[in-house]
Amino acid sequence: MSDILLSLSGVHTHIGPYHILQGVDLLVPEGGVTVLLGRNGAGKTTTLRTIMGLWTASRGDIRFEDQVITKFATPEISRRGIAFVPEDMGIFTDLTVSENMMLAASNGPIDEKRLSWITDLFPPIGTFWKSSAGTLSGGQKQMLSVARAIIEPRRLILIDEPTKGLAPAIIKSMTDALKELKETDTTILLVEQNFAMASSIGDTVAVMDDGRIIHAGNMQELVEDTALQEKLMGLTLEVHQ
Amino acid sequence: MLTKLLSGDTPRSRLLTVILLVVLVCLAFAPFLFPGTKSLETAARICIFIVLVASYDLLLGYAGIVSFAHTMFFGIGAYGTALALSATGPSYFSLAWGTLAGAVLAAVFALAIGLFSLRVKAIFFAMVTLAVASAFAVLVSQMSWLTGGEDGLNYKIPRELTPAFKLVKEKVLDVRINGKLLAYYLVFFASAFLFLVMLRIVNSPFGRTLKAVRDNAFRAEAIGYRVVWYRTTATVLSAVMAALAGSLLAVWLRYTGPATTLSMEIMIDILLMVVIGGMGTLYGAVLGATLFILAQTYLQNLMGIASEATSAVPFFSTLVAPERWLLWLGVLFILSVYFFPSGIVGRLRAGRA
Amino acid sequence: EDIKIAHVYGKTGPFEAYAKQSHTGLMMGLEFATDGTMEIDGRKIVVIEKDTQLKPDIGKAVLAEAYGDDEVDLAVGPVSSGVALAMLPVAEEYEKLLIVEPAVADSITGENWNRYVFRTSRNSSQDAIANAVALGQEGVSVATLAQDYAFGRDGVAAFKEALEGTGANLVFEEYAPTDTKDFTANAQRVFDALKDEPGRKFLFVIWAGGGNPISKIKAMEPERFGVEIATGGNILAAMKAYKELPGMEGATYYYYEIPKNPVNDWLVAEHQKRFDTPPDFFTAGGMSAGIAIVEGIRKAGSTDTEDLITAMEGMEFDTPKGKMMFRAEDHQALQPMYHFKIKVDPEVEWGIPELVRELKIEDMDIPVRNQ
Amino acid sequence: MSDTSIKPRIEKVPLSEQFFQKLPVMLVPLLALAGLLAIGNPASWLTLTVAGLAMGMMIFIMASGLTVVFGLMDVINFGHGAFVAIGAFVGFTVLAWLAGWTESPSVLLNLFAVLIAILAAMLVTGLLGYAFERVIVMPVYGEHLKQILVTMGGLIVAQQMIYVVWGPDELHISRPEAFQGSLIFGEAAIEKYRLVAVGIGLALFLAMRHILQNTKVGLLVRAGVENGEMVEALGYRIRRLFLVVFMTGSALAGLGGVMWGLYQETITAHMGSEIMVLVFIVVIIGGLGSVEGCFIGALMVGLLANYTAFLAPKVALISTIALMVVILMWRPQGLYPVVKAK
Amino acid sequence: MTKERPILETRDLAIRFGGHVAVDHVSCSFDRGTLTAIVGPNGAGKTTYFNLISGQLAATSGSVWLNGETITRLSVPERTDRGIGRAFQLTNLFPTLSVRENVRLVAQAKARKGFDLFSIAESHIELLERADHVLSEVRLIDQADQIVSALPHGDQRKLEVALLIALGPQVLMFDEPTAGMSVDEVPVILELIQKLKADMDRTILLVEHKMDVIRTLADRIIVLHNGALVADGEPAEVIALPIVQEAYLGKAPAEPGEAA
Ligand SMILES: Nc1ncnc2c1ncn2[C@@H]1O[C@H](COP(=O)(O)OP(=O)(O)OP(=O)(O)O)[C@@H](O)[C@H]1O
Ligand SMILES: Nc1ncnc2c1ncn2[C@@H]1O[C@H](COP(=O)(O)OP(=O)(O)OP(=O)(O)O)[C@@H](O)[C@H]1O
Ligand SMILES: [Mg+2]
Ligand SMILES: [Mg+2]
Repeated sequence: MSDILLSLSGVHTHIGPYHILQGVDLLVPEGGVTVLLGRNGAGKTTTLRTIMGLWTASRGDIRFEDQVITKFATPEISRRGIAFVPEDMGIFTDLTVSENMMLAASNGPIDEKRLSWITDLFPPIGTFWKSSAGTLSGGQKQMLSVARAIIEPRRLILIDEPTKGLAPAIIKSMTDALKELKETDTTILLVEQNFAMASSIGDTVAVMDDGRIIHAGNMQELVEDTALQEKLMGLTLEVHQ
Repeated sequence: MLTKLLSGDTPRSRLLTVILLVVLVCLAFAPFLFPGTKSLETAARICIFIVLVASYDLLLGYAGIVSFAHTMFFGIGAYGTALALSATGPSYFSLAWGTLAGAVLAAVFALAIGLFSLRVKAIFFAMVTLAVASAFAVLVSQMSWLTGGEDGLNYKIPRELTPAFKLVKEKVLDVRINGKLLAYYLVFFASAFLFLVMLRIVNSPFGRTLKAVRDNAFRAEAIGYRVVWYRTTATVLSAVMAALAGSLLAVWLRYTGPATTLSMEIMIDILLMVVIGGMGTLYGAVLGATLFILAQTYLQNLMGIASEATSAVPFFSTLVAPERWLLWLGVLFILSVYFFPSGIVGRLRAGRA
Repeated sequence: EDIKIAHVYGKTGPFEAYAKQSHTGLMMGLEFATDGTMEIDGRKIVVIEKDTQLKPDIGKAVLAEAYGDDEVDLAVGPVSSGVALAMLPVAEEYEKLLIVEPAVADSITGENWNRYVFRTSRNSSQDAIANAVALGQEGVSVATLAQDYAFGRDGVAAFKEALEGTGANLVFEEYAPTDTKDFTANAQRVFDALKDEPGRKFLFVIWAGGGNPISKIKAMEPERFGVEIATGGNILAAMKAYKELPGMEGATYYYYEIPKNPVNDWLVAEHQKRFDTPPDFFTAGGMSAGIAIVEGIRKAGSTDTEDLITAMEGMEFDTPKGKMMFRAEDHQALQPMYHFKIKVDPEVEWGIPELVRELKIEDMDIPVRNQ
Repeated sequence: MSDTSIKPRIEKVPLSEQFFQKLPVMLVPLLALAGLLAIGNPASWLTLTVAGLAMGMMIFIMASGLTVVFGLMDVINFGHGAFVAIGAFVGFTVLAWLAGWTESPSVLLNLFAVLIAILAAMLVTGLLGYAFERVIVMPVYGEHLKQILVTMGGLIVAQQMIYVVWGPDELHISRPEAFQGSLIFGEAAIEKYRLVAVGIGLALFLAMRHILQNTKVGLLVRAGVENGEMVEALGYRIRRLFLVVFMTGSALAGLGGVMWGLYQETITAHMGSEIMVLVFIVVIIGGLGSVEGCFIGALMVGLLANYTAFLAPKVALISTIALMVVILMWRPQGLYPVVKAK
Repeated sequence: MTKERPILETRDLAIRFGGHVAVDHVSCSFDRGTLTAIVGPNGAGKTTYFNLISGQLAATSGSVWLNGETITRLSVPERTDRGIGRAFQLTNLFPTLSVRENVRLVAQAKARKGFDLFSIAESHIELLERADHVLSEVRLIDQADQIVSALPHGDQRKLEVALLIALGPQVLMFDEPTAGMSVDEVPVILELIQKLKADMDRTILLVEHKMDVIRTLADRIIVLHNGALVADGEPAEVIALPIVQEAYLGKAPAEPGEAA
């Protein structure tokens, strides 16, 4: 098994008076795609936000590349090479598409080659390069949000439901893109409801419920074991959606 | 019965209930509990400002509209009553028609401003009202033949409401039972009534809709609410209430001028009272107005004491000299937003949970 | 029993500087008139201070408090005319004296007057008339610039009326909004009106509060058209701006070097000694009020309001400005004013108003307006 | 992929629509032209126009800080007026020390003195801006109402501190020798000081435009206002950036204060708050966050005020407000909205 | 079945943003009691088409007809009054209010009680009951007292649907109702839509990217591409069209029907 890039051990997160994460233990191996599953309200988004430092863990450790980043400020965490695609896409609607991309390239000007790779994957990024990002369609915003995260090489990308609102063709490009990134040594932690997509690229999987990880293991095992699916998620998942 | 009177909007915190009751009792028996001119003045001011602040909260806390023109409506009410009393003599009839005219004029103005400019974005509306209000203040000072200009208007009110009218010869409980007392109770009961009316409005389906419009006007339209009309109605209602508060002030002070009704300073005071008390709950208006006016009235006295006590410390004593009371008022502005981010009522209610 | 006097004035707010002077003056006046004993006929004088915060409603409330709760014998103040007007009915209601100082609105001793009101400060007509008398000569053309509100318009009206007898000719009245920042347009209009007039040409400016039109108009070089700027006197801080205007003429209410009398000598000397600055406008005013109070109570022999009114109507008293007299009809103190011309001395921070001529009470015909 | 590829159809935009989009740039010249037609006399027109433009520049200098803070950072800073006043007081104090230089007829020495005064004022107001942001503004980002209140509190405190430090009297200083009086062309008079203001205003305008167009600062601030978390997640320290921008805004207010103070010659603790409504109007007319819009708005306000004061003094009172209303009716977001208003 | 007049119709409907034609002269009509799926690539103009029908955007040209009357010039709330309702693609709720209050407000709008100034809102029991009924239908009743902004994303999506169901208009427009919903919740929503469809009075327009959902629910599919209507017909035959296979599903045209 490869090295562990990111690990959470016993992470608790409180939001105001609510105790949301109740001891999350999660290992994300380097260079692979880890999929985080779970029903609505299980705490998936909260987990990603806690890693990113947007919520602060009240207990437990988050370790990234041998460094404990639990108490780091968000920009610090980001600068260690972690990118984030939030659930609500986090588009700057007042800015144009190009400005959104420019800000995402925080280490200098945009790498042209990478950009053309992205515009091939997501043609609207190129088409609407000078338009205000607020006027994009739902799916186009989703593409922009992912595009921002991959405009520069990163160590780890946290992605929260990237396929919602995307047309099947684009889901395909996105899957391809994530696969390509995997090749280039980028680790991905993916939250996804589209099990077909998740199972096609996931290496490992973790299932959450009520703020805890209730299952962790190999993706292939879960795909094959419908009984386990039934147990974890209350119904079997059709692999071909 | 009581909850019905309060429109089902109970204070929802034991401490808050107690505080509100104390305020109520103090205001209801102010002339007897705190004899003296100054305390009666303060109590009347508190009553009037409770109405004024509550009417502003109707707009701000419920409809989410930031307006700087609230003092303009307050002023229209006050000038309406004042002009009627000076033009047609100190009769109840003048009082009535002046008040009515003020309220109607305020409503018309609010309607015009609302229909005209509530379509623009919130912050622009705020600035438009700021500009309109300052233009109105200038207009009032220019039309001195009517309004007395900067100097304002002095007038007489019906004799039964003045100190000259004595109900009982002797003092009762060391208090003169005279027209001034009657005037106070007029102010008190009118304020209480207006407050209850507003409490009903904010707890009505209309009030709930306002909250929805504030939260997400776009969605409110999509489920069938005509947002501009709701906002405009809220503006009109709040303007009318402010105008009525203005009329009460005009009767109580027997003087109306720009500095007592139209100034930007009062506008800011109102804002602060709303925020200290807690936005989006009319009980906040009660607490905000009471506390702020008490502070405004007695801060200087306190500082006088402080500066005597510290007269040995040279720089500090100049800071607490009574002339510097505004400095501390400014500090109070900042601190109150710090310590009561959701207002006192928000604080008290959260403490309960 | 002590004699209680309330000083009700706007201690805080934009007129803080005036307020300080006024209070110092009042205390020095009481001290001077009682020869430092602060007693009249064996009764001690106690002064209570109340802050109106420059707000009419608060002014009313604190005055009522002073009369009603503190039971003062009489009250002095306030700074702002608006506040003063709101306070007048309170005096009537409590049937106690209010000595207005230094508020200037005509209507205080005009239409809004009541018999409990006396005023030691000058009213705005006195200012305007004094200036008219100072500037008005045969063959002179005058234009005015004033704020476009009651104070400005009344001032110009009084000025115009007084100018009528002097042979001078008022050719143009310009009014600008109170918050005007740029006077280019107003100056241009005035120049256009004056430039073809023969003889001496004045632009007379009546401007209260901020804005400072004079230096801005001066920057446009009115000399080009032979136009001279004229305006009334002001407090010392404001007269720093007069340093740019050597030779400017006008009439003033007070300047510490002008009046020659023992009261003023004492005031200037004591003020220099205590505060290291010369006394100013409102110091002199406050002192006049203090002296008036002491003289009035002495003359009446009591602090009973009716006695005081009887005593003070027509009373003459010596002030830093020389003799003043409460006119019986409207209780306005008639007083001399001073026609000045600005001299610049590099050693002095402000433009010095040098006396051209003292305008005696008899020189000015101040109308009675309370009926 | 040929006919199935995703390529939206682009139509030509009608000319009239294009024209209306470009119109704002033309407004100032159009207004000046209208002024000439209405006034008739070219000398009067020249005097008024130059004066109006210079007044516009001074308003722009004061508004520039506000358009950055209010427009980009979405902070309604009523305390801006206090910074203007403090800037003026500091500047005057420095100029009083440098009286030798200001009273000399040398243009260079005069300019130098003014420059030092400006730098001192900007330094002090910038530092005060630091304190203001940390203590007063930081807890209330995103909450307009509270911003209004705390900054109003800050304004009162700052004004009172001016009283404590400089005393209650107004302060007077004469303009440096070389900037007094006017240049005379026939019957037209152009005040020298106004030319200085035009120079400084133009320089500031160009500098700000350059910075906002060629660096990420403007973008980051706007993005940070909309979604601070996301900007941080992209690796930027948004708080620090906000602080720097706020300090810059305050320092610009200080600059505006010196310029305005030297124009007024007499300054009071209230001078800043008196002009705030006007400054807010200019920022609104310009469109939130737009330096160009603010610039055009300020010039229009300056010109229009002078023209109406000359032609119809009664109207001058409401000319600015009327202008704002008309502009907002035409463009509800102001001339050049950079930021969508909340 | 006799051919009724269509309940909703767009004639030559178009909108242009600057030069970009986002909806390109779409003429289409929808019959009572049918469910039409609208598919198309991202940015095809589906949401914009909805916006034009419900009035959030004003058309550059063309017209919208409801029950034989044109509603092109009406405002959003006026169209809502006439029976057009929609849910949004990006969640769009009243974030600081409780879940129940969100639904109650819709019920109140439907009952036209918004301008009732002097009664107590809580005393209108029927509105509260209606709200609770809808909430149990979408399985949100346990969260009824929560503040919406603290709701997990999937539950917000459910609430979005609940609001439209509570409004119960003649024409219902769903914009990707199940996006972001977890797998166990999707069937609940689909069942609800099915139920609405069974009620023969309603007309449903559904934007959805999940082909299996479309296949189970839709009577008809229309395809938008670059703003233009490029296909219209029975689900099976439309899905088989090359343009759909290629541009939308991203498949080589040679493998028809494989998407099962
Ligand atoms: N701001 C908040 N305040 C209070 N509670 C919150 C907040 N945000 C989330 N929660 C609660 O935290 C729990 C987990 O939410 P989270 O958003 O992490 O779920 P999720 O697994 O991402 O769900 P979904 O699949 O619907 O996106 C939920 O019960 C939710 O109500
Ligand atoms: N207000 C607007 N201004 C400019 N362009 C806009 C605006 N709204 C939409 N567009 C453009 O119109 C096109 C259609 O957008 P629309 O939202 O209708 O797409 P959609 O079919 O709903 O896509 P998706 O499946 O991604 O939601 C997009 O290219 C978008 O950029
Ligand atoms: Mg989530
Ligand atoms: Mg869409």
